[in-house]
Amino acid sequence: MANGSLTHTFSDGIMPETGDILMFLLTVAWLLPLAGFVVEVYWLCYSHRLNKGAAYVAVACIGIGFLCSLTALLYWGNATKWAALSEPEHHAHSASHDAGHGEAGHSAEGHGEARHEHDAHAENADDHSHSPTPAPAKKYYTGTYYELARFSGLRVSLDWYIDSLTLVMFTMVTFIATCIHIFAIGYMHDELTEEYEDHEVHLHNGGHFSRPGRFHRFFAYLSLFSFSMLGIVLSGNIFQVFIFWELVGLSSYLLIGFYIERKSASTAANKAFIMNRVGDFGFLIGMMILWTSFGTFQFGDRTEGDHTHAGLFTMVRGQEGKLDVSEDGKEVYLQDAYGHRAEKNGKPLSISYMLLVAAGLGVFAGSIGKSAQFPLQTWLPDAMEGPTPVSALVHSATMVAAGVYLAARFYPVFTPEVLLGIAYIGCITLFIAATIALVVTDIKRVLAYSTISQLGYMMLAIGVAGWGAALFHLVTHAFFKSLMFLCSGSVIAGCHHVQDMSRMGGLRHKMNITAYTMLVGVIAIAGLAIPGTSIGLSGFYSKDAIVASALAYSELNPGHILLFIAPLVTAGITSFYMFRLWFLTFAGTPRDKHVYEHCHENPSIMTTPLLVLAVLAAGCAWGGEGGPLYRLIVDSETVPAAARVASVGAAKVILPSHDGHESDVHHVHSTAGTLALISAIIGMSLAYLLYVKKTIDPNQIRQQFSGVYDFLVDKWRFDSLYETMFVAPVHIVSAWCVSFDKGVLDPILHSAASLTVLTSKWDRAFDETFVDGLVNLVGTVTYNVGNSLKVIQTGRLRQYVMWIAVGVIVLFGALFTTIPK
Amino acid sequence: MGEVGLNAYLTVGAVLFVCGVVCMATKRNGIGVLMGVELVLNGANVNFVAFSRFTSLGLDGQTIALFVIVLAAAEAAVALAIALNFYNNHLTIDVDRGNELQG
Amino acid sequence: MIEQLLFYTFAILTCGGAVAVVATQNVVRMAFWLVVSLGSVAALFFLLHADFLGAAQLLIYVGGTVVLLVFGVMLTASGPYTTIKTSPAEGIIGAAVGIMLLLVLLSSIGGVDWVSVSGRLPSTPQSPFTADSVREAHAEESLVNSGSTKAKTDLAAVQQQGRTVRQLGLSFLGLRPDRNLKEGGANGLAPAYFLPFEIVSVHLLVVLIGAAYLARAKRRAVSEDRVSLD
Amino acid sequence: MSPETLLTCIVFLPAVWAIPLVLFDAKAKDAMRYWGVLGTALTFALTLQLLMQFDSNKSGMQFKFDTPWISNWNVFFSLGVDGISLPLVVLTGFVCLLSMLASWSIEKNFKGYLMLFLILETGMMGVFLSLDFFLFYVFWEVMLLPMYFLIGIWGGPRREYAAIKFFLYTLAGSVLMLIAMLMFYFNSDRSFDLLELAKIAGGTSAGRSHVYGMSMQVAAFIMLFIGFAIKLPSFPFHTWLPDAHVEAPTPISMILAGVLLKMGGYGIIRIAFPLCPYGAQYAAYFLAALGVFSIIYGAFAAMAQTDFKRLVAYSSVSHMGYVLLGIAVWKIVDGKTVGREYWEMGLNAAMFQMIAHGISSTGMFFMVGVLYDRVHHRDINKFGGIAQVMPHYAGLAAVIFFAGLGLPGLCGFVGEVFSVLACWNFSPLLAIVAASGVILTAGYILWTMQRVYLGPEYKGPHPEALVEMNSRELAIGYTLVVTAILFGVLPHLLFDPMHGSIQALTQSLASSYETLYGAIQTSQLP
Repeated sequence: MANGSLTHTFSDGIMPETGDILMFLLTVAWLLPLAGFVVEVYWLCYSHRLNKGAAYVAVACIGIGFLCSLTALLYWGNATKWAALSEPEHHAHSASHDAGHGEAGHSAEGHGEARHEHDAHAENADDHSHSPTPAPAKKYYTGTYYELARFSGLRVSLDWYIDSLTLVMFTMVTFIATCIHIFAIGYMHDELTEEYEDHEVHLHNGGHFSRPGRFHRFFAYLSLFSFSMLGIVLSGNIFQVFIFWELVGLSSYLLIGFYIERKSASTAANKAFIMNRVGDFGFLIGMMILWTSFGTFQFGDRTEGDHTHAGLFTMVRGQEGKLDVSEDGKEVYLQDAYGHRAEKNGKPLSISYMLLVAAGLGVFAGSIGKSAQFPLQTWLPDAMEGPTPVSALVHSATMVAAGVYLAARFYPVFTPEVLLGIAYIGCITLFIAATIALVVTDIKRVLAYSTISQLGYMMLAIGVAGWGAALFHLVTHAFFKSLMFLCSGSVIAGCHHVQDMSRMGGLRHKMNITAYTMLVGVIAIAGLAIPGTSIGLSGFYSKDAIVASALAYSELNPGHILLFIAPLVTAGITSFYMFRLWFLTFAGTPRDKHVYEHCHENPSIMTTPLLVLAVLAAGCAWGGEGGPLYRLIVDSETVPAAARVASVGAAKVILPSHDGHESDVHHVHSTAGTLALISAIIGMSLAYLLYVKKTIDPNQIRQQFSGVYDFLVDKWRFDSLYETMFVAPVHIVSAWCVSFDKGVLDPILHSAASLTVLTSKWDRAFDETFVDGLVNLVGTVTYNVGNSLKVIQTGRLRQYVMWIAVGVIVLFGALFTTIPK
Repeated sequence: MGEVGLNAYLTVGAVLFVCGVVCMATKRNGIGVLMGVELVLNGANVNFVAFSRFTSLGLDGQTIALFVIVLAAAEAAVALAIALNFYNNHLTIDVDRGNELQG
Repeated sequence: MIEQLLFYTFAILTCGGAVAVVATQNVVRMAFWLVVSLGSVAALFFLLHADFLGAAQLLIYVGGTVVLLVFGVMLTASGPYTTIKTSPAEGIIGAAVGIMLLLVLLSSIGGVDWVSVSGRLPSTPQSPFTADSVREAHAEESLVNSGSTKAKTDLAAVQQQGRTVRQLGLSFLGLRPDRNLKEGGANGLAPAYFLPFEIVSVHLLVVLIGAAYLARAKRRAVSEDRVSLD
Repeated sequence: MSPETLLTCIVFLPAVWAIPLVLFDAKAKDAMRYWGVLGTALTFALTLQLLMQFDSNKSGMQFKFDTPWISNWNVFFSLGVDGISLPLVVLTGFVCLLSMLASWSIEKNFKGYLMLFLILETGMMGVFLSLDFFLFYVFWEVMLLPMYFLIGIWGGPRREYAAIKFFLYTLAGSVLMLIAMLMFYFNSDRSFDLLELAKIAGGTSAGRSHVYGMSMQVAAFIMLFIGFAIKLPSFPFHTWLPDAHVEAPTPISMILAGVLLKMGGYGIIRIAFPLCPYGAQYAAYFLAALGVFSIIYGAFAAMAQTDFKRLVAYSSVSHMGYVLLGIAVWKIVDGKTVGREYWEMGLNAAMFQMIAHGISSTGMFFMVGVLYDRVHHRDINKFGGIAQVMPHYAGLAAVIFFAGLGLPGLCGFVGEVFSVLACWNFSPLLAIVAASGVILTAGYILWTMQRVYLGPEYKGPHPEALVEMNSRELAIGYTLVVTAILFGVLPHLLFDPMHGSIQALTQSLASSYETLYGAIQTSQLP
């Protein structure tokens, strides 16, 4: 299956088949859900609708998948002797090394001294790090499943690409998916019926809509989603990413529109799919640029026979991870797998710098769509129409994070300009989403907006070169956000599908497990920690890292201070609205007696996943940036991300170096952490004052700032804006097109036709008058002549004789006159 | 007057012929018309015989003349029958009455 | 000399008779003049040494046809119709046309050089009859050997003697003693009149029967009409 | 069986098969149905046999054979198959079989219907297999007439109008084609042989070089292109398609969309480009722009439709735009072909798109037909909730429609994306516009699915008639779905046989254009 063209140049040798084994394990984990999907779709063909077996199949598939990925992770760890965890230093060194002379030629003058002192640090690092510093090495395995197509030189294939990031993502996704599958068994229990009455759908005859349950179908969709998501993670080339990108879009479409009879649900599904397509439009453009100027889609290098074809990353970054920019900064020379400039029949291959920027932005547009960044963020809140487990798995933990994953995976191709763009997009998104989350009362939508905002954090982190921080936050966020969504799901299930927080309150007495696991999640996302000590839940560490890189970035580029202010403020807002959510839901006194009385704690099949996830949400980031998780992630960090890089393009920015005790980030780390913590605590205490102590009445504020409030409630009026800006025009234009067909093209044809008819009419007239007339004329003339000659026919014998005689005479006379004698 | 030659006979024939024609053309009496026919035939006969006498036509001339005579007799018989019928139908033999063929 | 005299006489009689036929109005007289004219034509035939033809002319015409005509006259001549006047205008026109026609004919007669024309005609072969053979020809001999064996005499001589009866008879029987079969006509066969003779005789028979039929049938029908009319 | 007989059988078996129908009793519908199915199935089997015998590694014509037909006009009965025509031949057999299976609902004068159907199949096979221009033209017309009657007799209420419209359009096109054909005939030494003509056009023929002048090439190309663009159909010539589709009975719509439209693309690839490289290059940008415009235009027009079939028809217009785009992305910089492999990719994509569209649009029309057979209306706004009453059908239909939407893993995706990817090398602007098509396509297809399949209840007439598909319809549906998935997941199954021929085509065209260009520079060319 896999022509395992492995590329690994580890200094400490590994058995070459490592890659094959990893590939095998992950492939199994990847394809099992697909098999599950097929089984579950046709569940009714061989089992009963009320049978839970479909769910068990799904859980089994994804669970085995989790085990496979975990095994793969451990195997990889053994194979690399956990090098990733043990010695963090050589990254720093190589990084600073590169920063030192690698980018020297290109760095802006203004920061010369900064660089020098940095170099000095690099020397010290060299002294007290005893391990020899090997050349920066590729730490990935890649290979090809099979070729989709091959056009003379070009080649499109399905590949696999495995490094620590892949493994971490696999483990995380499969684990969370398993939890959520199990939770869903309980949550979707009421679908196990022949007559499911849907109270949200009103038929025209007034009654409620009722249908047979769709238990098996839900799990089929979940399995399909898991398959597609894992496909993204495993993809070895950007085209393949696009393929599964669309497939997760499809499964998300199916899951959002799971209640197909609800207009709102199907509309939301369409919205999600189409907005993703808008992003994919940019993605496609980016792919075109790459495809046309690089001629390959592959991430990693591919060895075929004795020749190694450079992958995208190598072509752009080369071996040392430097852009090979021409003097005028207009062209970027592509590099081959051997550290030279790639050449094609004599002349060096190159791509214009602006085109490279465009490609980066294009690919990032895909991420924007998928992880609901500004300006395509509006679909995610609507996506909450789907069942809550879906929101937990697809629209918080995994799929929306895929955008971040792609941005991170594609980091080597991004130029500083692109990164700047990413940073600002993330910055705007996180602020907008957080502000909207302040006023929403639907429990799931609060979480949705917080998701958008957190994704904004991650994007921002990538934009400010906080590569590791971004992925770090991605994983932690996946845990605590899925946890919170499941909690909210549990609440909704317990309260019989009431989602409005204003009708809840005091629920912690009724459902304490949910309440306290939720609290864990809230604290985690708020990034709270015990002041003084840097001991906190997962969110603390990851957000800490992000804010730190943001601060470092804004220090190096004072012009972009906003990139630090926004996340800092938003950290406070985040903790405010999260605690608001918790207080409104679980604390205080019940606002709606009816809801309160009927609500109940859920069975263990739903609470167990909560507990498990709670533990992980609390502890997955243990050790912060020294901890195993961060190490694992950063191990596959591409070299330049760790180094300080100066842009050579239009935007003069410097990317901070990090990771290591002397990096830019490290200097500002403690400061950033403190600031973030303070703002978080402020937010929390505000929420406490407003919603528990009631010292200030939120309603008063609401009335005072009614304009702002409405604006926020309207989600910054994005929907209406897009409605007027895009949807309506499209319908108008399409109406134009049709009327053009009906009003212009068809009439042309018709007039041509009628013209022909007219001509033929003329032709007929011509025939009937002229031609026929001629014939008739001949006839009549002959008749008249005969008629006039018949008087000669006297019938009188003697006259005839006379004529004969005369005739003879005339004849002869004529003869004699003519014939010469 | 010199040797009687071919032309003399031919002239006689011609005269006979012309008289016959004129007779046919002028006589209203059917019988008279028949006589004109006879005259014409005789004119022809004269010519035939004259040619058989003066040229190398030889016997053929006379033979044909003989046939002409015989046929003329036959013709006369039939013509008379016709004339009789004509008379029976019109109670006259004025050929000008027989103008049914007028167009 | 006499021959010329005779010729002119009969020629004048012929033409005069003919003109008289044209001129007279009374049918009976016309018949008389016709007899005159035809008779003198017969005389001209004799002058032309066509004795048998002349005889036939007298028999058939003067004896037969004219009698037939007279019969016709008698059958149809009831009162007013014996003389049907032609209008003088017609007479004049007829005369004019006749004269012109005559002129045309005469001019063409005069215009043709008959010698050269007769020279152009197939040259006259030796007549198969010798004098003696002619003499013997009177005796009743088999036509066959006479036709086949003895030849040699001049056609002119034969015509001088004017005895063409036998030859005509032979030619009607399909033999041409005056022509040499060996060097004969176009395709080695001399034209003979056996078949035409038969045809003509049959034709004559048919005509006579037809004529009789026509005359009889109608007559009775018409007479009945008459009776009914009276 | 020897290749010659094989090809001849593929072409003429259906027509011959139609003859015994005369003996059938007009009442014996089932007998005739099975007879027809048997015939089409046999033909399909023959095409598969051809596929077996075909050697994917060879690039040139295979099984080619000539038999003098009209000797004194130098017309040959010459058939042959290469990587470009092979997939289309197989597709024709496939689609014909399916639509014959879908013909169960035909009631009126079934015998005549079957005969015309089979003759039509012969015509289509002939078009794809003939290597002689004259023969090609003859088959083209042979295919045209039965279609006219099939629409005009068995069609819907406005069938006469639709049939006439179809006929006029196509006839106009074929007249232009005829003119062009004669131009080539008299400018070559009285030859109809397509391969020979192509050689002459490329100046690579023995002895003669550049006998076609530039102006003639351009003129001929334009005429040929219009002729084929009408069939394709491309933007200004597309208005016959919606009417024809709407009025035609379901199986005929399937054939119309599945095979007939492909003749346009096939003609452009097989005739218009090789015979006038200069003209093709001259008009390349215009073609690509037209294709892109058709993509966008068709999508927009489809979005505004309320008639289900009309919508699918316009989606066909949009999808065939990708074909035109993929064919036309031939980039020339002063005489040299730049990025030939991208053009090759585009051509491959165009071919793939033709096959994929042959599957997906056939499926779409079939799915529409299934609904129409039940409730006898096609007003999108009067549907809804179909997925509730016919879940199995809805599932299959969803797959087919997603294939049309260009979802990865289904056949529609590869053709569209590859042709768009290949386009950037030719013109970034066009590429961007074309790429925006993915949004619109998603828009109208999802919107349609929402209105038709989703929702709580069916709003139109005859709700009682909405019963799940029967086994025959299920067979058709599953065949289409499986094929769609197969080609979506393993596109190389389709690329492998095509690749060699298309590579050879692009190479020969590129080289011949270079020689032509040289001739132009040295002004040898009139």
